[in-house]
Order: sequence, then C-alpha cells, then structure tokens
Amino acid sequence: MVEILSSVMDGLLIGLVYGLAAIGLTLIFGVMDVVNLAHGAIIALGMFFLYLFFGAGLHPYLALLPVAVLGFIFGVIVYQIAVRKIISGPPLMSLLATFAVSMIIIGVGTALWSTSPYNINFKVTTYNFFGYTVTSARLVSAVAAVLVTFGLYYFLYRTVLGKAVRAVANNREAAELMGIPSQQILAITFGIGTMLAMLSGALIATLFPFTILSGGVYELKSFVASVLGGLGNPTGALFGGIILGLIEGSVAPFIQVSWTNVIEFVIFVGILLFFPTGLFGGRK
Amino acid sequence: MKALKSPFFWLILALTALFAFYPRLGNNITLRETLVLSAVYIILASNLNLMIGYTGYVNFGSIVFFGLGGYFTLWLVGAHGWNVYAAVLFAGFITSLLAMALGFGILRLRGAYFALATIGVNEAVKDFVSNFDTWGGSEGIFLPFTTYKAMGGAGKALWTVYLLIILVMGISLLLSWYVKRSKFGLGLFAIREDEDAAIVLGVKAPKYKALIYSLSAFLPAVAGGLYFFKNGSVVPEEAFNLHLSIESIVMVMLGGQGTVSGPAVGAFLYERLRGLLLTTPSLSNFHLVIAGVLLLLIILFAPGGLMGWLYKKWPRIREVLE
Amino acid sequence: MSAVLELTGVETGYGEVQVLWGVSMQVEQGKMTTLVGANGAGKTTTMRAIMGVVHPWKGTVRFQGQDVTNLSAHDKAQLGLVLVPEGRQLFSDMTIEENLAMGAYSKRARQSLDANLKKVYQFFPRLEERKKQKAGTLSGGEQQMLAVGRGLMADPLVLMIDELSLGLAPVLAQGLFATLKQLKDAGMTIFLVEQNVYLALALSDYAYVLAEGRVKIEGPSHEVAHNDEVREAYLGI
Amino acid sequence: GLTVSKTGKFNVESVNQLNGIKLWQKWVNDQGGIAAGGKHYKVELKFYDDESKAQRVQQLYSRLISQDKVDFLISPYSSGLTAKAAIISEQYGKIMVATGAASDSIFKLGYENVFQVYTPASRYLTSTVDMIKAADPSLKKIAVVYEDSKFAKAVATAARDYAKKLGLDVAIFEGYPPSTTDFGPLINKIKASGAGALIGGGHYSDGATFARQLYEQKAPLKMIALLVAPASDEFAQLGDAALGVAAPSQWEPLVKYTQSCGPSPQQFTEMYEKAYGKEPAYRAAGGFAAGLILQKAIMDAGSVDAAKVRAALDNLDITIFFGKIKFSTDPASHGLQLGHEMVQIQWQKKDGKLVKEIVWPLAAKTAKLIYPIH
Amino acid sequence: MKSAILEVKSVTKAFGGLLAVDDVTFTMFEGEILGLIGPNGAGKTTLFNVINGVYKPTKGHIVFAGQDITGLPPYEVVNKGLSRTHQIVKPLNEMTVIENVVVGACFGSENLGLEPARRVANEVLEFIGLDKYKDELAGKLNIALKKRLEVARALAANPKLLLLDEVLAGLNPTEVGKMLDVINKIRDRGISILMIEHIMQAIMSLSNRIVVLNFGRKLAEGTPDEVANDPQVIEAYLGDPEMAKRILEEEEA
Ligand SMILES: Nc1ncnc2c1ncn2[C@@H]1O[C@H](COP(=O)(O)OP(=O)(O)OP(=O)(O)O)[C@@H](O)[C@H]1O
Ligand SMILES: Nc1ncnc2c1ncn2[C@@H]1O[C@H](COP(=O)(O)OP(=O)(O)OP(=O)(O)O)[C@@H](O)[C@H]1O
Ligand SMILES: [Mg+2]
Ligand SMILES: [Mg+2]
Repeated sequence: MVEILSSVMDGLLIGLVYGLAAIGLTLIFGVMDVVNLAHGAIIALGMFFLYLFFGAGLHPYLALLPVAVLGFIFGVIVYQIAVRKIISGPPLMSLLATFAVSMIIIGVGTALWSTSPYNINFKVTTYNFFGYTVTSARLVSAVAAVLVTFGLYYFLYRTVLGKAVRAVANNREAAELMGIPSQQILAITFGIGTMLAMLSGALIATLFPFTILSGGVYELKSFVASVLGGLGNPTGALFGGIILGLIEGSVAPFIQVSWTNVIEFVIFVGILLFFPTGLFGGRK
Repeated sequence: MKALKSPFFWLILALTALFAFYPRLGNNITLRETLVLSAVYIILASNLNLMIGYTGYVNFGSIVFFGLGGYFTLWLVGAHGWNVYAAVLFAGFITSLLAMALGFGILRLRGAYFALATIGVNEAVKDFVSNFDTWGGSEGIFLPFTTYKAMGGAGKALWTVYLLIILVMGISLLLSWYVKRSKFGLGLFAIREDEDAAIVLGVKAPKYKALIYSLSAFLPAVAGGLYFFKNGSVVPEEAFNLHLSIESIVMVMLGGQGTVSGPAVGAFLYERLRGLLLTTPSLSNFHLVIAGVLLLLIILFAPGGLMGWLYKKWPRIREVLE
Repeated sequence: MSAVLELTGVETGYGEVQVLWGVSMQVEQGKMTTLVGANGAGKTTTMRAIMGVVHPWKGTVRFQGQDVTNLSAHDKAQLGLVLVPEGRQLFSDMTIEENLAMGAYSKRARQSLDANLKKVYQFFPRLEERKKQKAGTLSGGEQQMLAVGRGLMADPLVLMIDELSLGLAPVLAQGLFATLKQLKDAGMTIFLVEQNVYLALALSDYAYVLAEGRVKIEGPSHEVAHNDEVREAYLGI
Repeated sequence: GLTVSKTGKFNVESVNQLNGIKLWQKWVNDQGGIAAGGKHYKVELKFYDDESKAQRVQQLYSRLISQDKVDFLISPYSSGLTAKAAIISEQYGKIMVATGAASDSIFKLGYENVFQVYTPASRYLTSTVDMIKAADPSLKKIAVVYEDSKFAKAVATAARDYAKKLGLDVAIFEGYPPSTTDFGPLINKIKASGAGALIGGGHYSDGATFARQLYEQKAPLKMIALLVAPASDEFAQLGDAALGVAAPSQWEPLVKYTQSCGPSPQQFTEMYEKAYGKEPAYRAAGGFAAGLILQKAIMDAGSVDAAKVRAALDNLDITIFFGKIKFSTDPASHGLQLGHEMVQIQWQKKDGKLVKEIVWPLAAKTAKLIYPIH
Repeated sequence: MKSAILEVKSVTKAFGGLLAVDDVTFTMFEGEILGLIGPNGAGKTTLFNVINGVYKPTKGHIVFAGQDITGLPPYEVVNKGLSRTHQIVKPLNEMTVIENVVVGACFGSENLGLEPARRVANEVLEFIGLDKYKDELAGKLNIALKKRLEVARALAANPKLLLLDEVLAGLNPTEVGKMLDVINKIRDRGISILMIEHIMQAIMSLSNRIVVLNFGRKLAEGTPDEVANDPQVIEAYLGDPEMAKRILEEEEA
C-alpha cells in the first residue's frame, strides 16, 4: 500500500514539473501558432545555465532567478533573429526555424560541454512520511511549478498585458488595429515561453543529471502534456503534466516499468480520439 | 498514355536510372552508400509530402512506417525464412493496412493535435516493440550472415538491395507526380486548403485522408524493409527514430512542400550537406551549428523552400517540373 | 474647416500588383465622410493604407497635421485613429466582454472604459445579453455589432468603418446608421466605406467615389447622390 | 580506420576509446612501426564522426574501405554500431577488431572477420554474483534492474540465470528505457520487494542517476553493483551516493597482469596519464588493446595480408596489459572473446577521498569488499 | 402545385442551452425560389448547416426529393444534388479559380472525372462571368468575385437544389444587379433555390415565397407582399426600408 501511494505521490510531484515544461511550449503555440522544436534544447540550456551559476557559487534555488532573466532575454533574441521574419509567412515555417535554432543550441552546447552528463551537487534533505521517502528538491520543484503556473494564469487572464497576449494570439491584425503592439507582444511571449522552459530545465537539473541532449525527453513529455491539456491552455498543460506523472506513478507498481511509456502514449492517443482538442479544451 | 508526353515523367525515369547506374560504373561503394542514404531520405520525404504538402496534415511520426517495414521484413526473413522480396512487399502491405485502420481514428484530429498524436503513435509503437519479445524486444532483430550468402554473398546482396531502394525511390517520385495530377490529388488539395469547405463541396474527406495516409505508408515501409535488411539488424531506437521524422519534415519544407520535386531535392541536399559537414575535418566539430545556421538562412530568405523560390523566379520551370 | 485626416498621392498594392494610384482625400473634423465604389475598387486597401496595415509605397498620410505615413497600426490606434476592419476580425476565442476590453487597450481609451462600455451595451443590448459567449460562435450580424462596439471602445477621434451594414438585417442597419449620426452629432469624425450607397450618401456629409484605385468624383454627398454619371457608372442606382 | 562518436549519446565513451587508440598509434610509431615480414609499417589512423547514429556508420565504413583504402578496421563504440559496421567489413573481407562492443550475439551471426576484445556480456555480471554470494551466503533475494538496451539486457539475463542457478531468488527482473532519468517508480518497487542486493544498470548516465537516487531515496540495499557507470572516474562526482557502489570492469589501472607482449599495466597507465593528464578508463585501455592485438597478429602473420592476419588472430592466445586474449574459432561464435575476465571494483573512502578499489577476484584485490554498504 | 423538393420537418438545433433553430417546419417546391429572412442571429445559417449536414439536428427531419437525408454527412448530401454557398466565403485560397470549380464538379452529384469536370467548370465560369479570372489564385479575388466563385462551385456540382447564404452581401448595387441576373438564369435552368438575404429589394423581387425566422422560430411565411406587410415582420426585421429615400428627399426640399 505504502509502495503504491509512494509511487502515486512521486508521479504527482514529477508530473508538476512536466507540466511546467509544457506550459512554455503551450504558451508559444497558443499565442503564435509556433510548434517550438527548440523547446527541448532550451530546456537543456536552462539546465546548463543553472549549472554555470551554481558553479559560480550560487545556491541552486537562488540561481533560478538569473536563469529566468537570461531565459527571457534569450527567448527575445531567438524570436527577433529566427522567428520574427517567418511568423506571418506560410504556416509550419516556424517548425523549420525552431528546428534550426535547436541544432545551433545543441551544436554550441556540445562544443562547450560535450555530451557527457553533469549534475548539480547540492545538499538535499530527505523526508520520511510513514514510509514514503521524498527529497526536498522534489518538493521544491513541484511547488515552484505550481506557483509559476498560477502566476502565469493570473497574468494571462487578469492583467491587461496578458489579455493583449491572448488577443494577439487570436487575431494579430485586429490586435494591431486596437493599438496593441503585436510584434512586441510576440517577442515578450516568446521570451516568457523560453523563460518557463529554462526554469523547468533548471528545476529538473536539481533532480536529475543532464546532458545537452537531455531536453529531448522533456520536449516529448511537454508535447504530450500540452496536448492533453489543450494546446494554448496553460493550466491545461499543468494538468496534462500531472496526468502524465500520475500515469507513470500509478501503473508502475503493477507492471514492468518499461511498459509505462507504452501505456502513457496509448492513453494519450486514446484521449485525443475522444477529446480532439485535449481534455480541457484548447485552440483548434 | 498521356504520361508519356510529360517531360517530367521522363525526367524521373532518367534520374532514377542515373542513381541506379552511376555508382555501378566505377563500382564505387562509398558513392553507393552515400546515394542509398540519399535515396532513403528521398523516399521518406516524398511520401511524407503526400501528407504534409498535398493534404495539409503534418505527420510528425511518419518514421513509424519505415520502422514497421523494417521489423516485419527482418522478422519474416530472419525467423520465418522468407525471401527478402516477398518480405518487403508483405511488410509494405501490412503496414499500409495498419496505417489505414489507424488513420480512420487519428485523422479526425486537426492541425497540431494530429501532428502531436502521430508522435504519440510512433512512441507507443517504439515502446511496444521494445517490450515485444517476438521481435527481440529492446535487443532487436539481427540477421545471420548466411542470409546474405544465400543471395550470392553480401557484396551482391547489397548491390541488389541498393537497386531495389533506387527503384522504390523512382516509384515514390512517380507516385507523387501521379497523385498530384489525379482527381484524388485534387480532393486532397481541397482538404489542405479548407477541409470544411472541401466536405461541403463533396470531398469524402475521412476516406480520402485515410487512403492517403495508408498510401504514404507503403513505400516507406518497403524502403524500411530494404534498408534494415541492408543493415543486417533492426532495433527500436533506429527503427522509430523520431528525430529522423522531424528531419524528414525539414527536408520537405526545405525543398518546397506540395511540389513533386521539392521534397526530393530537399532530401538530397540535406543529406549531402550533413554528410559533407561530417566528413570535412575542419568543419566536423561544428557541423551541427553550421547546418543549423545554413538552414536558418534558407528559411529566412527562401521561405517557399528551394523549389518554391525557383518557381517564383523562373515560372517556366514549374511547367516542366510539375 | 480643418482636415483631421489627409491622404496625398497614396499609392500601394499587394506584392507586385498595384491597387491604389495616387489617392488623395481629406476627412473633415466632425463630419461623416463616405467612400463608395465598385467591388475591388480599392476601398478596403485605402483604409488599410491609412492604418499602415499595408504600407504606402508613395504618398503621405497625415493625421491631425502630423505625418503618420510610417507609423505602425498600433501607434495610430493609440493616437485615436481607429478602424473597424472588413470581415470583422474579432478575437474569436475570447468572449464578447474580453473583445470589448481589448478595444479599450490604448492608453487614451482605458480611462473611459466603463463609460464607453455602458454606451456600447446601450447601442447593442444583444451584446450585453451574450457577454460571456465566445465571439467566434456569434451569428454574422452579432459579430458585426461586436466589431463596431469594439471600435467604439477605443474612444476614437476618427472612426473608420469598412462595410458597416454588411450582412445586417435592415432594421439593424438603419439603427446603426442612426447610432453613427448620434456619434457624429456628439463630435466624432467618421469615415465610412459602405455598399448601401443610398443610405450612406443620405446620411453623410461628403463623399468620394473610387474606381480602379483612383478617386473619380468627390463632393458633398447629396451632390454626388444626384450626379447622374455617378449613379449610372458607379452606383448602379 | 574507424568511426568515432564524437557527438551524440556515446561521445564520452567513444572519445575515451579513441584516445587509447591514438596512444597506441603513437607508441607503435615511436618504435618505428609494426615490424612484420622484415618490413616496418607505420600506423596511420583515419576516423570520422558517426554522431552515434546507425545511419552514418555504414556510409562511413564503406568510405574508409573503398575511398580511404584502410587495411584494417577498428569498430565504433557500442555493440549496436559495431553490428552495422560488421556487415560492411565482412562484405569486403576486412578484419575488424571490435572494442567497446560486448554483445555476444553479434558473434553468433556467422561473421569471419570480426574479433572481440571485451569480455562478452554473458560473463559480465556473473562474477559479481559470485562476489555477493561469497560475502553474504545468507542473502536470499536480489533485484536485477537493467537498462533496456541490447547490451545491458544480455548482461542482465545472463546474470539472472546464473543467480538462479546459485539458488538466489531474483525478486525483480526489470528493464528501464535508456532515456530514463526518474528511477522513483523502480526504487519504490525495489524497496517493496525486499531484495537485499541490486545488480544491473546500463550505461553511464542512467547508472549514475540510478545510484544517486537510490541513495537519496534511502533504498535499504546491502549491495549495489551497476554496469559501466561506477567504473568511470566521473562517478566520484556523486559524492556519498557513490560510496559502496560496485561495478564489473573490463580493466583497471591497478590490475596486475603479467603481459607477454606490449606495455605492462603500469607502463600503459603512465603513458596515458602523460598524454592526457588523467587516469585511463577501461575504454581507453580497450582502444589501446585493440591496436595491440592487431599489431601482434600482423607481426605473427608476418604480413598485412588479410587472410594471414585472420589466421594469426584465430591462433592468438596471449596475455597483455589488458588481460588474457583468446578468440573463439567455433564457426557458430567465431571471434567471440574467450580469454578475458572482468574485475570488480567498489567505491570506497580512503583518507576522506573517494577511490576505486579492486575487490574481486580476491587474488587481484587492492582492498577488502565493504559489505553491507549501509 | 409541383412536388416538394425539400421538406423541413420540426427541425430544432440547440447549442448548449441556446435554441438556434427552434421547431421550424416548411416545405419548398420544385423550381421555386424561396427566401429565408430574419434578424441577425435568427438561425438562418444554422438551418442551412442542418439541411446540408454540417450539423445534425437536435430534433426533426430533413427530406430532400423524397429521401430522408437527416444526419447524412455534407459530402453525401452534395452527391444527392443539394449544394450550398457560405455566408463567410471559403475559397480554396492557394488553388486557382478554375481548380476551385473543378473540385465542385468532380465531387458533385455526377461524380465526374477530371477532364469532363474541367469542361463543366469552364462552362460554369463563363455562365457566371468569372472566365476572365480563371487562372488567378482564389485567395486573391475581391469579395464580389469570391461570392461568385462560391456560386460557381456550388453550381458545378449540378444540383437540383441550391442554398445561397447572403451571396449579395458586400456587393455594390451594380454587382447586385449582375448577381440577380445570374440567379434568375440559374432558376431558368430548373434549379430550385433557397436563399438567405438581407437586401430587401433583391429578395422581394426574386422570391416566389418567403419564410421569416426570429429567435430560431418561424415568424411568418407567405408571398413577398404578404410578408412585407406583416406588422410583426416589419417590427422585428424590416424597419423602414424607405428611410434613405425619405432623407434624401427631405434634404432636397
Ligand atoms: N491580400 C491581397 N493580396 C492580393 N491582392 C489583393 C489582396 N487584397 C485585395 N487585393 C486586390 O486588390 C484590389 C482592391 O481590393 P480592395 O479589397 O481594396 O477592394 P474594395 O474596394 O474594398 O472591394 P470590396 O467592395 O469587394 O470590399 C482587388 O482587385 C483585390 O483583388
Ligand atoms: N457553434 C455555435 N455555438 C454556439 N452558438 C452558436 C453557434 N453557431 C451559431 N450560434 C448562435 O446561434 C444563433 C443563430 O446563428 P446563425 O448563424 O444561424 O444566425 P443567422 O440567422 O445566420 O444570422 P445572420 O443573419 O447574422 O448571419 C446566434 O445567436 C449564434 O450566436
Ligand atoms: Mg472592401
Ligand atoms: Mg447567417
């Protein structure tokens, strides 16, 4: 029993982090219809940025702050260089552009850090609740994921700037006509999306070792989570992440762990067949 | 036959013949191995284009067909002693059938949902195969060397397989070309432009989509069978390599989606570019970066893909090539 | 009389196709000006060129005496130059309420948001009834109401409307014109593209007739309305 | 000639291996090359980056053979890539010395020109089981958890069968996907199973992660032995999580083999340290050994003729710094390594610092096995 | 009286709690032009969507040429000879005008092959007056031309019944005149027409009969004269159609 509960709890905690990773993706998709193929690379970059600040002597949690700032700036730069020009071009061009960005990030990352694993070695405390062991790092990252998500939700649905982001998402030209500087908003959105991806990368780096290629797995999970939650729907993405985590956690005790992925993806495709725009409704 | 009057039809035949005989002239193995990779990429990109370019459905997981083709083939050859010709054909048909069944389900999804669902399919199949002991699970299937001996030795077998792959490449191009000019193709284009409008105009969208999905699975599956037969083994990571799926999309877009020759040109150039960067010692440390930057430049300055750019510049070319 | 909006020799088009050939117009402060012309004459393009959604290749656009030719659309909106575009262009995934709120995005409009909202709901009670409905699911006419309402929320100095009565029930179209007249009487400058030529000319002060990207005829509306040449050649009345 | 995974998932291992090969090249050439049949052959190396990708391997090996005209091949890193390269080498009758490829099955496909340096997977963890059994005869239950890849699965399967034969209860036998970073669910299962020892693992990243999480989650295990990861020096970065973790290793700098040719283990280690500024890992040693074996065979054959060298390799039965080397000549498993044996290492604390100690076989040990580890 | 071509039987369509179409019943006869009018949001377009199968009705039946077609998907409905246009035009943007029409012909009631479809398309384009634009990309046309393209595509399917949803909206008076001619010519070919329109002069002069919807329900049905003089219809929909004339005359006076 404890074993099952432990598994489910673990799943929930890690699911929140998947959710956070997915939010950056879903935001960028929702607002600009860009399937960001550099998402994984950016997550990995977040891991390495944290590593750099950590190496410079900052506590990992303190280092999240400069990582976030860097992430935002990096996102804006990527937008200006690679995405801005093609965003109103033929659909799917953004796929290519972000794929190219991904290649560049991974190429540079490989040159700098090779593809060998790194990890953030800091003191984590282990807590024990009735036989369930959990580390402080997992708790912190889960809580951070929730906070960031609700912060973003508040931003999007309650602030004027946030609503403007959604307006631009809906109809760029009309937004322009209403006085909304759409290019600026798009750059900000890409910045925020990138920042969230980097933050999730940084949090993951406090849990697991990583290489410059590690982003791939989380990119995949992000795709799944954001689709489950409904593309373009940030809270949906968080729940999508939780669902993923819970699936992983709750089937593990009963079957071979290597089957969890099969089950995960089958459930994913299955859910889509019944809810073609995700469980919580998203953009078409 | 009207086809015989089209210059493009002859162009495809000539190109295929060139691919087939060029390396033979000098018995040049390196060239053959390079071209075989190009040909496989051309097959993947061309068939993917049937979905992306013609129908407007972005299949992110197209590689699943390639992988299944490889698995069916090696399983039939290895465990059941089939000859490779029969095995690849069977692999093609069964994969097409599976695609058809799957298509009726997931093709109800639109846009990015479809795209991401196909990733799900690919990953689900990959993870399933990794656990499927009949197919060797994560260890995959390895062919005994005697299989090649039965085909007159590895050297001969590899040449034969090469020619077959080139043949499949030629058929892929012809298929693209033929579909584009058919009523079926017209229906697909209508779906691409506006599926709701197409349905109201009488296009049986669900049937058409499932058909093209299934069709776009056939030749990649055959190619997968041949390719992995040539490799002598198939393991899940290589067979269902999502990255290759995404690269295939890049090739299609690079060359120009929706055109007949674009994906092939894109695939060829992409492979050559990557290959060149890899084997040039001074560049090889930065090959990813260089490839990325080049790709980005092309996207930013020739957004319709290379063929799109050419057609715009010299519209006459379009008449010949499409 | 001062021209609050002035076009001089504007030329533009799409890609390589030129649509406007040296269009010059003046919109007078506090008046209702109408732009009419055959389909494809370039009316929408004129509006888009004024806003900067398509960039003028040649010529200038002046707003309140200032050269705004090269400002972006959102800058112009902030200045009080507001376009209700052809084809509505709503934020289809957002609710009516949110669409209206976005109308008031510009700094000048934000201050009078509440008052304007009340006014809009007064003109279009249907919008208030459905304020939580997503804009994308509204009927054609409801969408048109929302588009006009959203334009009004922007607290415009010059309100430009492309195809005001498109797809509206007659009773509603009449009502909208009456609304515009009220707004004009309250001091708003209005620049209108309209196919219901009869009604538009009846209510407006000044009119331009566009044909093949050139201004063919201009003058006080009632004169234009009674110009036989115009009636036959461009208006089909 | 060979390909190297300079990028991609195998890059660390593969570059290590390349370093060993390069060192061998320098070593031979400093001696004036390979002396065979009265001639001295200088060694020239030609290699390309295969990106750890199978698509590239065949292309590049064909290029090595037909364009660069290399005489002998060394395999890429990993069994998977080696299998692809083997078809090409076989097709052209080129000899390929396979290092970094421990799979058994490649050598059961009927190849005639491929020779294995490493101890094959089937004998990787069997001595670990012996070691555990010797340390704690009362232990009943063990867990076998491995990376779901060709190599690790083969190793784990062989270890399970062996453990069962010794009367142990294998409470868990499970694979995890190669990209796994979260071992939580597995660790929960291990805890619940009541297993006292864990053997398994796969490659470096997953193994290191696994060890760290076992530590963080306080898994009540008396012994942990993982493939590959603990054998690397980077493993020390795990800090306390590394403590007590054991691993089978193909080779360690401290081994004491009496070589019949080539450098001694100490000489090799010194050479390597001088060239690269760090201790050689076993992959580097494997790389060097591959070169050395080839060299020995060429010398025995007295020529670079492929058929003669092949015969020389078939007859080889030597001990070098890397250990004993002897290849199977049975047509059903031709080229399989029969001679070489694994050593077991364990991470221990010495003067407050983490060090690798050899704990098995007893004859070769540098320290006593710590058991239980917690 | 001729036989019925379309029977709408107690059709209801609900979106959540909203009854967009509420228990509407009427019959139209072969060769007839039936006008469908009503305030914005009355449910006219929704009714079209139910008739041609885009939506399944919540209740009720659609009978076309004696066959119950309730719930058939749109492509089956076209095959039976019932075509429509869209209020918000849906051109296949990246295809040329003629290709758009060929699609209509190919997949219409006769299920033609490419070559015959091309002949039909050419003929229809000429009939509608779009032949000049036949090689333009459909996305580049202006509204008037796009509306004609909608009609051309629908017509190319060789329908027995044509549903026209505000094909006159956005057209200037000259264009309206031309389109009216086209519609009359279509009727002369023996095709029945059900049309939604807000331009009163047009619909009053074209229609044999008119059905009026309001809030999803049928408000009135009758000849144009009957409907135009129905006080309920005037109140809900027509207002004062002579207003413009009056204002202009006032000014002159
Ligand atoms: N996005 C576009 N790309 C290319 N050509 C265009 C585009 N938009 C409009 N055009 C062309 O420009 C010309 C003028 O169009 P515009 O929309 O300005 O006319 P309009 O007077 O508003 O017509 P309507 O009364 O139909 O709205 C037309 O010939 C049209 O085909
Ligand atoms: N998909 C939908 N979801 C929810 N409500 C809808 C949907 N489609 C239409 N409606 C609502 O149903 C009602 C009828 O819409 P419909 O489009 O049929 O009106 P209409 O009579 O065609 O009006 P118009 O003349 O303005 O085009 C409207 O109030 C509209 O908001
Ligand atoms: Mg217009
Ligand atoms: Mg309508």
